[in-house]
Amino acid sequence: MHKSLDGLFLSTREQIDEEEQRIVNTVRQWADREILAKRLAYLENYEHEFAEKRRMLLMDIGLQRLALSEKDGGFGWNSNARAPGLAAVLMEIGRADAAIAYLSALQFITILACGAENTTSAGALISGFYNTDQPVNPALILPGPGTLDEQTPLFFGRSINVRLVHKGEDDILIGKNIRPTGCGAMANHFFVVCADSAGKPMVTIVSGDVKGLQRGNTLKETGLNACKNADVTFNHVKLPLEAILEGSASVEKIYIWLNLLLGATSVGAAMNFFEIVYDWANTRTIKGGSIMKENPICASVLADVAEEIAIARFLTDDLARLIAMLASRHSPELQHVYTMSQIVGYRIQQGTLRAVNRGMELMGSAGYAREWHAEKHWRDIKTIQSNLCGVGAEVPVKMDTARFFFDCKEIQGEQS
Amino acid sequence: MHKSLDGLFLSTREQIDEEEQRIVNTVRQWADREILAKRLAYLENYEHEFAEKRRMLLMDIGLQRLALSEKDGGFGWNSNARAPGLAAVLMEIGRADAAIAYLSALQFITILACGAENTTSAGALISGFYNTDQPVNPALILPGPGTLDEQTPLFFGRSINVRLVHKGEDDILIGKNIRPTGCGAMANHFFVVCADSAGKPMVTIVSGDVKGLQRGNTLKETGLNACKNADVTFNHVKLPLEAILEGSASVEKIYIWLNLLLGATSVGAAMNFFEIVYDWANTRTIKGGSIMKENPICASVLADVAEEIAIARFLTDDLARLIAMLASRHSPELQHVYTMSQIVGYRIQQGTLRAVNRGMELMGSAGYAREWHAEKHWRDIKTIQSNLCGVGAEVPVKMDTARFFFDCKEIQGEQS
Amino acid sequence: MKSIDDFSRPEEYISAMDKHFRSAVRAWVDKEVMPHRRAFDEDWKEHALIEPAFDALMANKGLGIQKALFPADLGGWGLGQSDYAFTIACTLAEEVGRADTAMAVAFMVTYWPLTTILVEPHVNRRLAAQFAPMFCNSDKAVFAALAMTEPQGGADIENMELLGGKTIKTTARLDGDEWVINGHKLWPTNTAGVGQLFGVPCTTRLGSTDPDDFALIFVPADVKGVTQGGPYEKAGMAADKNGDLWFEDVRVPAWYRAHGPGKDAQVFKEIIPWGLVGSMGFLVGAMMNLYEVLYEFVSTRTYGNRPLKENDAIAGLIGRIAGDIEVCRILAYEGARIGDRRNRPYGHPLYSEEVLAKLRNLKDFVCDRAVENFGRAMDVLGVYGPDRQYDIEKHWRDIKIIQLWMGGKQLCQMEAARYFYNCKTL
Amino acid sequence: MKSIDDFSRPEEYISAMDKHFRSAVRAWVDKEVMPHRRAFDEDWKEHALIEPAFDALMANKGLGIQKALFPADLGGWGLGQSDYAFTIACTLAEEVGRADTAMAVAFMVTYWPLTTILVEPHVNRRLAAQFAPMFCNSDKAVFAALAMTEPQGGADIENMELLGGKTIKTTARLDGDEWVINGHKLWPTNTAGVGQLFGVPCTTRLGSTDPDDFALIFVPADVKGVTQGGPYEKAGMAADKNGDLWFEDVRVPAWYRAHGPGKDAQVFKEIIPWGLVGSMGFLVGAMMNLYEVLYEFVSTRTYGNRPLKENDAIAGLIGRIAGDIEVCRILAYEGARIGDRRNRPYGHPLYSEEVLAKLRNLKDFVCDRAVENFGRAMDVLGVYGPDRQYDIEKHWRDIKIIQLWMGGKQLCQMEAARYFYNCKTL
Repeated sequence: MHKSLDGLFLSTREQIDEEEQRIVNTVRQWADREILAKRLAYLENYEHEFAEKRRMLLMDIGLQRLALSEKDGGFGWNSNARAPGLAAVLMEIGRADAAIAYLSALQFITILACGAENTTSAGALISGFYNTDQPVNPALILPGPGTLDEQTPLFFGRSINVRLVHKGEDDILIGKNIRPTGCGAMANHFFVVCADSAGKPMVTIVSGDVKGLQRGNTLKETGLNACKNADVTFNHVKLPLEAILEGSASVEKIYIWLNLLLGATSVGAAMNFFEIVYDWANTRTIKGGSIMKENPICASVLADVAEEIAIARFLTDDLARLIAMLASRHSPELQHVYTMSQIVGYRIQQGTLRAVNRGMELMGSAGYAREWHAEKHWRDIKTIQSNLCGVGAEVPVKMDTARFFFDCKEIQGEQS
Repeated sequence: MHKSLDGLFLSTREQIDEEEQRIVNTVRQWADREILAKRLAYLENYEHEFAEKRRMLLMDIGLQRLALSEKDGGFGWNSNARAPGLAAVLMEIGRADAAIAYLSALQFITILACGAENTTSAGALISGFYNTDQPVNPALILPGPGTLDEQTPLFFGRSINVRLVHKGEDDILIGKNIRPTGCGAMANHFFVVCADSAGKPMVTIVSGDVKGLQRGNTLKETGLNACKNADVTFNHVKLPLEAILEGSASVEKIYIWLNLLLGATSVGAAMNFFEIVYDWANTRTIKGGSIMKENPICASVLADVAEEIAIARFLTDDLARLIAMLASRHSPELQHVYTMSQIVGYRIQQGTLRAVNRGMELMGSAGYAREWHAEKHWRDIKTIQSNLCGVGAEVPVKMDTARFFFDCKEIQGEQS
Repeated sequence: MKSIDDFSRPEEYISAMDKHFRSAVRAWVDKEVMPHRRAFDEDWKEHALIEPAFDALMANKGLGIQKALFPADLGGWGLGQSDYAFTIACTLAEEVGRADTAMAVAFMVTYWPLTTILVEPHVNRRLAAQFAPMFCNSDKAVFAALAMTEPQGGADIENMELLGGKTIKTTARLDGDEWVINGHKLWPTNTAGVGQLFGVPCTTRLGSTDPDDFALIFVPADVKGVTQGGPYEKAGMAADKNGDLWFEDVRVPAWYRAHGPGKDAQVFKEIIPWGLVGSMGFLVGAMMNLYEVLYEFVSTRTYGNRPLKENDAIAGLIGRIAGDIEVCRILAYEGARIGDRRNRPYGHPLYSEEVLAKLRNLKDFVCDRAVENFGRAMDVLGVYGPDRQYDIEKHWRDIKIIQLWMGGKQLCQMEAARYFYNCKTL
Repeated sequence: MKSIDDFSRPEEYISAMDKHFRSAVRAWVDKEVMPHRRAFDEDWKEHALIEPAFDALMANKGLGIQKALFPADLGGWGLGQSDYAFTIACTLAEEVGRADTAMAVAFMVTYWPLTTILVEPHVNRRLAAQFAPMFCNSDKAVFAALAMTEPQGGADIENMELLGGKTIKTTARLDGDEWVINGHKLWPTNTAGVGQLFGVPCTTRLGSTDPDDFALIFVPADVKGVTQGGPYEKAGMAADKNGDLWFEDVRVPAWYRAHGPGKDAQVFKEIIPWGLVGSMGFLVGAMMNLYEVLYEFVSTRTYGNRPLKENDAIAGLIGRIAGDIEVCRILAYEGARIGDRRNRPYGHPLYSEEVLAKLRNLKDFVCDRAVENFGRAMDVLGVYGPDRQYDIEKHWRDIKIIQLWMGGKQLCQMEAARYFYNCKTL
């Protein structure tokens, strides 16, 4: 595609400053040169290439330190005000490979969730993990599906499957066969939503090498294939005190960032899909001669692709703006931003996936063949979407929405 | 409903200044006191009440002069930068009665389209129409459906059914049985998109009492029942020179404002529908006892209502922001804003109508009975949506979208 | 495609009588309804235009179709005995619904309470003989109504599966050889002065969930203590009058009860399938008319100076609308067939969870398609969409309530889900 | 609901053989496929695991079902003569598709080119006798393929209605009593080394739209000049190998042409209905399996500490999924019946615009529901949705291409719209 994506997908980007724009541009160059320009080679030797290019991004360009505070040697993008910048960066990474963006998003979330709490102890612990010249692989353990045989504490209806118990002096994590969000099989640390004895949700940080942490077999999954995931069991894992984040709102904040940053990731992947479809529609002929894009029904499908991406990008910017407004003079309440982030986060995934599903309709078997790369975006976005749902498709988000807008009290089970 | 809508439907409203907020508040008071508080009385004697309350808004509060320049005795909201303020005001009016908002939106558009052109002559002509103590009823003649028996000049595929021809010294308008957008049966002036002999689209202003202007029978329509519409025929209507707006982009600008201001109108109507559903869901019981909002499937329908409105409001703000950016240092090109306005305008109508359709599912026959007012919002929004489509549902917008994003050349017929 | 009759139906299910009924009703529609229906909306209060049209369809001076369910020896046509009763009902609903779904529901609801006493295997000869003259010997349209909804908890009455009539507030007390009925009903079709006979679900013991305490009792409108309020003003459905209905110490003979303890609850469950199949028929008929109007519009109006239907994108959009009509018609008749299989070895009784849930699902599906497609069609007409002259906006207003009645969408969803997933607590 | 077999079908259309076929194939599925299918994705290149499973279904040492269409006197089962051929095809597609739609398409595409010479009224005895031994006397699965798509303009070949074969670049030249074939085909199911017999649509005159110049010629894979490329790597459908297929001066006897000028174009049109009904069967089968997996998940996993299915909102969502399966199954068998009516007085021939357009519409509809519902189901499973162990994500990847093949969604839309609105220029 010969034209600039920025010229096509307007973001109301007056909110991004020069420094942020510089980094966005750097990442785009990396994406174009290192991955998109050699896409076939990249896919043929995917796992190795993924590791190589990701290292280049995280280490050489230094993005692993983007969300670290300056005193920790980072770029200092660790405030709510950086939401637009972080989203913009993830769009660029996602455009190259959603799997790399996915892991970066999880990195940022773990750092921001600590930083935003100003719990220096947890902050120090987390930045310790990132004080390395190796790519860090994070994984989240979020509330999700429960099982019949066990009543669990709930985070707005979602089961918190990890318990934090006190044994004598020690804080101990207990949880069995839990499905992480992220790369459980290769994670250096886990960011775990657990519940204390009172059922109160809290967040703890667990190093990947602690005693009692067991990992199951590596899973075969639809997409994000380079992010190896596996179930984990916390068999009486002993935690240092600083591993426990204070602040009841920390779980809400994780979801707020998750919705923004995974949204940006999918928008980025969808934008590259747009580029693929653009070239396809401008070169393929149908009906024995006319160029595809000049056929009205194909054009209307193309319009759906562009429309869904453009809207998803608007909504991503809106959410980033809301987050940036937190603690400003217009600051909305956290529950409000949480609710909107769930709504918008779901809509973004739905919209970007629809864009890809529609575009594939025009690409026929090429949309389905590995070599065209289109199907990778399809699988990656779908994997992000399902993970973000957690369980029960959009229903948990609908319940959050109804609770906030209509003051429902009983629809999410016994709250702790 | 006991809570404030602003607390629920966040707009990223840092963009609205104090003066704008003051007027928004005044209009909300008018809506609450004059219409919503006495809704049954308002509906029982609708045509008379509509005229009364509208006069109060336009004359006593002075909103008819909102978009007039200060030198013309107006509030001076006649620049792109006022887009957020104008949208906010129309949401408040639409919340009370979409029909009143609809006519105000058309007023603003006719004024802004002239003002934005800085064609003092046309500007003077239009402000002349508004230099009155009577409510002004505007109507637009937009490109739309063509007929088999006549090839017409096109505005991106839509037929321009009015021709501007030169006879000797005179500029003459010709067009037969054309369906206006607005209140053709009672219009004081028409804002007419016509084509010159070369087929070039342009905009002219026609007074409602000129010779050769004929109106058909008043139509029975789905909603906006107070806005009496009728087909019009321009039987060699002679135009003064200043009645012709210069500037090729004037048609695009009309659509940009139309999408924003009618979008805001529908969002306003939908917000009042939200209030109705809120009260319903908090008082009605189902399944022999439980409160409706506490039933999860009803809650998920309620969530759809809130979600669609919240997203529509976000998109309205996004579009307002884009328009305000025109001619700023970040100014996007006009075709871009035009395209996004068509996409967003269509999405807003679709979303608000879905909100109402879903909410009605929970209200059963009450949603269908006149006395509950819900069905009025449903009919009004639907009427706005179909009018905004013009012809062919969303296809003309899809073709605009494909043309902009994929550089299609042939999908909208022979362009002039 | 040559005509609306080319939309698919399961040919093997269609009765021999179908052609005859269809052509007779269509002739009536084209003569008595089509030319006037645009004016019906203004006639919602008086029915000055609407009543004569009904007479020509239902009464003896016209087609006399209101007698159809009664046994032949009582002056009816004996359709209550037919193995094709549901399929024919679907055909009638379709043909009348094509013109005006409000007329269709007003007309067919007259059969509704009567199905419980006139359709095999539940024929109540004594009641049949009692009411036959009223419907079979009249030169005026005679309407019946089923008075279900009550002020509290709207759809609870239709929710028998779950509530077993627990919330019914209308009481029937046996006093000697008479029922004494007290209660307040809302919204029944054919009230507000229209109905001459009411089927009234009552409870013989307030708050009971015992099926034996559920009673379906027939009440002629002219009995002392029956009061009908004025018609509600609605978004549409002008030919269907709805109002409040009060019963104050209303006395009717004991044998006016449909069948008796237990059986009444069963036949009441059995009316639901009739209502669901009828609803689908109404919607398919309305959509067939939608197709007729749309066909004309997209063939004569243009975009890009070419007929709308010759633009591939618009063709795709209107093609989906026609395709949905095709789909919905297949489903409506399959649903009717599920009803007509009630006496077959491979069929299921009308009161079975299987029949109720499957028809709830199909009705919910067809409703969604109809609401969606009428909305799309109005947008295809664009500035002409909201114009009464184009006949689509009236259908759009009318059919929405078909989605809302009989417990509405969510009750359909719950009954279907309960069946498909064996849910216990929905 | 007791089992997946309770999803509605038009009972009156089901053949007596249905029960037998279904139970035999389901037994094979449960033994040979279900335990191994998760591993099939990795076997896309070798088919080391997949081939033995096919042998047990198709070859004589197994069910021997690959001979089904051949006349009994040639060693087949004579299904080509059955009035229920389409309905049975739908059943087979459903049962195999339930386990793995890729296996289903690979298996059933073997019948596809053969329908043109084995199904009444188009039986070509000489070719039938020629190819019968190949399929009827084998202990290994034998696959056939229909080589349609060419490098230029993907779906043009399926677009016979519009293009009449104008764009076909594969040529057939009669040289003495032999056809000489040259051309390059892409993507046929059962290529990349799998296929042993190809049905090859060619033109006898480049650029011609005259149906007489369209030739459908059978080419055994082992003839000199036939080259098959390696299998493409795809998002899914591992059990269905697709590759490039080259014909360089390939010579076959003149009588290997299906029927001859004109007739070939007709029978080629007639293969489309088979493909469309098969596609619907695959999807319905896959969705029935979706229901089985989903049922288990929503019954054992919780939200708010209650089973997912007992949450009314989730019940509504999964109820719609089950309801769509019910709807799609009804439509698939109605579509099959439209095919089986081909010889009935009230039916239409397979090549008629009516049959093609109606089946295109139904297939398009069912595809959309399937794509939608598998996506929703993955979200219901949430973090487990993308996990191969739950068997839904594989279906999700597999079935997408069913929407894309045979000309894809937009061709379906255009053919349907052309029929419903009598469009002239689409």
